Amino acid sequence: MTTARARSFTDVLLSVENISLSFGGVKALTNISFDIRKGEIRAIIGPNGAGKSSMLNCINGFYHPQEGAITYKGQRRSRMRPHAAAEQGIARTFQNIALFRGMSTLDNIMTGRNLRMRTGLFWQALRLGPADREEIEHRKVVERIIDFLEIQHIRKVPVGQLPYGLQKRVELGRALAAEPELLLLDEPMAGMNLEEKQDMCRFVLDVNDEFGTTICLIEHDMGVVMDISDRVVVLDYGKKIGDGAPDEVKRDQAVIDAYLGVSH
Amino acid sequence: MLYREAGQFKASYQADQAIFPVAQDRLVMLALLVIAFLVVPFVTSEYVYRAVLIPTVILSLAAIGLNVLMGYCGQVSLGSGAFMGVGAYAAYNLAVRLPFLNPFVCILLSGFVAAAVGIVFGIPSLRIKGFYLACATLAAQFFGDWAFLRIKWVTNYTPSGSVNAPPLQLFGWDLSSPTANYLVALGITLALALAVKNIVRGHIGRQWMAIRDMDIAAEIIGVRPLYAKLSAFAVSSFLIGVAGAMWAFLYLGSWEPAAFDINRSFSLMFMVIIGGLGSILGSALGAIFIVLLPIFLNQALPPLGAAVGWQISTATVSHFESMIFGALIVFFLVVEPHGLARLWSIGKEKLRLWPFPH
Amino acid sequence: MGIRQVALLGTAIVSAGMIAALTAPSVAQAQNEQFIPNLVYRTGAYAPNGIPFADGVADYINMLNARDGGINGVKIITEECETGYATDRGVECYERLKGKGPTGAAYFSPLSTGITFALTEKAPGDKIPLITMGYGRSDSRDGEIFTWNFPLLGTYWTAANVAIQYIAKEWGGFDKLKGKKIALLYHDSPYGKEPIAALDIMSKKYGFDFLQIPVPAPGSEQKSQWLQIRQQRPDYVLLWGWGVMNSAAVTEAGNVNYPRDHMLGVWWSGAEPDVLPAGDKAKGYKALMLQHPAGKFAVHKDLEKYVISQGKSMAKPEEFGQVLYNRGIINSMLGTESIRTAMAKFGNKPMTGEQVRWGIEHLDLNADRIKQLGFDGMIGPIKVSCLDHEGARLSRVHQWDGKEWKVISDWFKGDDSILEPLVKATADAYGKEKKITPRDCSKAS
Amino acid sequence: MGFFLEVLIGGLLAGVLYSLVALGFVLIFKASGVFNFAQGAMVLTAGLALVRALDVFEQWHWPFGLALLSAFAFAAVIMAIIAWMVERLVLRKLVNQEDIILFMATIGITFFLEGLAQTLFGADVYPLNVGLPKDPIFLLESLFDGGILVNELDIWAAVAAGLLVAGLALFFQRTRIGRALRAVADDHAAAQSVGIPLNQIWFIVWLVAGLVALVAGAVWGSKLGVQFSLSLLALKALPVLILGGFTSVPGAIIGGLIIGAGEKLAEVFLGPSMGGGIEIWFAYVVALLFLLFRPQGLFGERIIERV
Repeated sequence: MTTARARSFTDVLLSVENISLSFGGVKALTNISFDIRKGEIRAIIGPNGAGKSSMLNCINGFYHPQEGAITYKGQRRSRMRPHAAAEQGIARTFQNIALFRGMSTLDNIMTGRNLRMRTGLFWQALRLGPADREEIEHRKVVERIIDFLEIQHIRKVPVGQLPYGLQKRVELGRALAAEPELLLLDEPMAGMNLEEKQDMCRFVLDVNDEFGTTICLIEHDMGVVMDISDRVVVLDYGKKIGDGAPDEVKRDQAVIDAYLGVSH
Repeated sequence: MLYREAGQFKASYQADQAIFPVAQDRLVMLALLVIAFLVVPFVTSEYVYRAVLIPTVILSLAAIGLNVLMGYCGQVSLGSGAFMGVGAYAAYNLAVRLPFLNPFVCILLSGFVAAAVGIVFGIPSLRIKGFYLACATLAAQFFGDWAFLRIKWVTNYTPSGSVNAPPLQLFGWDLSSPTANYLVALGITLALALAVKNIVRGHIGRQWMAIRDMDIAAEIIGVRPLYAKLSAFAVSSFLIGVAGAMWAFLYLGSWEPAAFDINRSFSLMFMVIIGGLGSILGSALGAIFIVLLPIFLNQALPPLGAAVGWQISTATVSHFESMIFGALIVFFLVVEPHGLARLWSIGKEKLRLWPFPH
Repeated sequence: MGIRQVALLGTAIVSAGMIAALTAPSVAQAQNEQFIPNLVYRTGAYAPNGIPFADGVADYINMLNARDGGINGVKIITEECETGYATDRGVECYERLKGKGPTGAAYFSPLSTGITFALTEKAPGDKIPLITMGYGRSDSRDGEIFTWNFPLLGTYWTAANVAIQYIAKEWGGFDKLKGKKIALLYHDSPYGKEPIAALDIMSKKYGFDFLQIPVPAPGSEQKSQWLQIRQQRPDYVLLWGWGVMNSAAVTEAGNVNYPRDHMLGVWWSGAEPDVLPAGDKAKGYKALMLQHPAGKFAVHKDLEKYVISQGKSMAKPEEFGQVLYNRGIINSMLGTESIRTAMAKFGNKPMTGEQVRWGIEHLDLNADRIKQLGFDGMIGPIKVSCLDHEGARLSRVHQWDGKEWKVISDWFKGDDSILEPLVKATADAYGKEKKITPRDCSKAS
Repeated sequence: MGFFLEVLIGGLLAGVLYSLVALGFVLIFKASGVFNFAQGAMVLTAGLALVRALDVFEQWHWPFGLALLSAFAFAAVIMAIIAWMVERLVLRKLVNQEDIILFMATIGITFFLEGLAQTLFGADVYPLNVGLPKDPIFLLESLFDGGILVNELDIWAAVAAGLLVAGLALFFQRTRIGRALRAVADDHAAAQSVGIPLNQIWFIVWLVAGLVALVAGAVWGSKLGVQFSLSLLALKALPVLILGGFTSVPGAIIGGLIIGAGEKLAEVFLGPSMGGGIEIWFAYVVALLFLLFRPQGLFGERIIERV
């Protein structure tokens, strides 16, 4: 195993300060703070039920923490709807694939361009002039993403009919189509075989390299996490138990305990 | 052998995104258009116009409207009858209160009124989902029934509450003949159907489908549920409203609120489901089916009964009609829940392979 | 073959069948036949009232064919079409049947005010008269504007007027109406709303309070309406219902102990299906008559002989001679006599709609003729003219004694000092809206 | 005040009658997730079967008690046949289809039953007398002028509804089948894995709903006579369902009370100033307003959204 790539980042893109979230008395997250820096690949790890997905849900506005604050691009956010987060440049994929099953691969990814498409109903109805031009222009971008993810052959296939691994890839495509500044990936490699995992790793790294997209990912596979991420946050039972470069985290006793199931 | 798309390559995205990418489909469509506009007017009897063609064409538009909401945006509505009513009464009021407006202008404008009302009744959809929403849309239906009856302004204070369409003219031509009614209805329906097709294959349509397939994910990737749902309600109500206005002006001529009651809502819903959710063509097929079935049963059952020596009374025909109608709906749902549109494409698929079985 | 293929094939076959059924040339018809369509509703919430009427209409025509071989040797053919009391179905029936027979439909009787409204728009273009006996548009008695409508024997405005006359008589004069409260419990449809205009005028003229209480269709649930009546305590309740609404109203009246003999139904609320389901509660309930009572008259002997005993009738034994059955045969009688009248002018052959219209407009049944037809005791004389498409404005009142309807009043005649100006005003307004140039009846032949 | 009480009581009793129809919906939705629009048509069918059989038995001069029992038995058998056919010909073929498809199928069943019932039993109004008293009684006449009018039949209907709910509760809590039904309601897969045949469950639940429809048909039929418009009762029961939640038996009862009282009060006190006839949509609007604050209905289970 190689060690993590030695890169350093300074600009904070998003910072989480003292966040607590609970559902009807059950604490999902307790007093969590960390930051994500521009350009890095940040991983959130932890055992099942550690609150990782809840953390992502807070970041993109789907859950609203009762305490604490999230600052994004220097702006403290108040209560916001998920689409507002999307408008500010946060895109994500989901642990259980959340594609639009009735639509084709192409349409799914085109939906990712949605925020950038502006022509109104009237032109859409006529599909002349601006609407047509806009559609073609965005189609070109999407075709580049399709090429990038090597899914040309399934362009017109309804995603409901695709195998799991490809669906994950389409979902990544949909997130990329929004050209996000911050990309949240919720277990992008869960349930994949080795080959698919390697492909996915490559895509994640390429996205980070080529587009400079900041990535925050949740992953179970420690090997993958250690390979591709710049810094790692470790959660357990809704609390932060570690934060730092992969190598440091790997040696942290609390983290090792959590993963080996030492009783608290 | 006739239906082959091999060898037809697309050189541009425009061509790839065309409505009928296959040449044969374009030909068939063209032929249908020629028949509908140029042949039908010369061979059709008045009865076929009044009982079959005009209702089918108008209800197709209404079904397309409902399909936008149900099939594309995934919001079940049982209030579409009321929205047809809104269109009809809006057109009537425009015609009565602004007598300088041509009736056909009134028909189109009524769509906007219906769209506005649709937006208002669409607001609950932001909080309510599924069957709860379906039941909630019944509120629109019953409120509509009541408003058309009881708010006297709506019917221009006519004592009986029954109102009439204005004489249909355009540039001095009398357009009240069945042929003219049919051509006008067909023209409007086709134009709007094309517009809807354009919308649903553009970004607004993709927003609707995203909401339909997975509303939470849609919102997270930046679709505003407010805008997507309400725009679907608006477009849907616009189409249904225009259809309602045509139903009143071109088909009924004189009507009362009962013409837009809950049975209308149900029959539109049948058209959409039997035709196929999320299919423009399916909406039309569904409309054809639902309009023709009772007429067909009505005419076919008594001779069939007579053939086996059984005198079937009108009541029995009607009860049988209800039974067969119900049974057919169940049968269709069992055989092909995706509707006639899917059967159609399966048929096309077969044709593509024909005469080779595999 | 999978089930899908079966469905595919089935759909294809059925569609082909449908197209064939629609485009197939109509079977060659005998030339000496008069076609009379029969719009009925034998199903749905209004079926209990629709069935006996439809049976009466059909039986009288069958009787004429069996007894006389039709009208002056012209056989009558007829076909029923189920409307379910729904306007759009009615329009479809009209379109389907208007062209049948060698001369097309002789006339239509829609038996629904809603369908009448819709057909009023279409009839002039097709030149087919509408006989709306005791229903339809009240202003359509004005033959100058409504050339093709014939609300024979009485309109709802006539009914409203007669109802008030009857109440006044019961109380001992029109001056007794002052300060009293009369409620109208009505079917919330054009039918139920028709009398409001006339009652409004009379309430101003005679000084009674007029309370309007609508019942949403179909009217099976009237609890809140009757609670209102219990609270408001009107001195009289006029019932303008149809189908299940009537029996529900009578039942609810019993439930709130409203005196049944202070209820007066219109002639569509005064038949056996309206009171029988209410059982004892209906006792004492009164209703207007469209002239005729229940019971068996001379004509019923012929019906019995030529139709019923031959097993050609769909009517159940108890239906024979009921109010609505009798009304059905009167409807057919007026229609066929109009055709006979037309034949006297145009010759003994099938009449066109236009000729039938002339026949209705010149229908003149005096007492002798009515006796001859076997309707003595059922209806009074009727004389239709270009100016007056109603022909007669007479009514009586009958009361349900728990077993049968008993006639309890003399004849009342609609008061034209009230009715005529109202008819004129609304008919003129309609003519203006529709840009109809009124006929000049002094010149009509 | 007396009049207000009278309307309120009348409304509450009417509400109980709506609950009777709503109960059938709830049972089926709870156990199979099917939104059964045909409940109204089932009420009609059951009512017609009951009244026609009763007529025939009385013509045969059977003693009233025996005739009545036999008529109920006959109607119950009809409902069982319907339940069996629905399970065999519809539900079994539509397993795993989307909810909306199943919903449409029940509308198809509605049309079928309406036609079938009227073909078999006729389309007239049939007065039904199951021995329930139908006279009005006046309460507290000393307190209010004219007293408070209460319909005895309505009270018996309320008693019937109460017994029915109690019976259903016992059935669900105490019997093996009842527990199985609850298991299915909670989780189809789990229920199947403990070896309960789903098809049998569906048959039973439709049968129970059919019997509830029979009670509703008997009560409504005694009130109004058995006729086609009984089928339209389904539309009166829907606001009750929205309000009470699709899965809650007590919700159906309490929802019925609220809707019944609300719509009658509105019709009587607001109606006249608005032209009357408002109760139908008023019921829906009341339900809708509740929904806006509690999207899952009064007693429905709370939905936590996840991704």
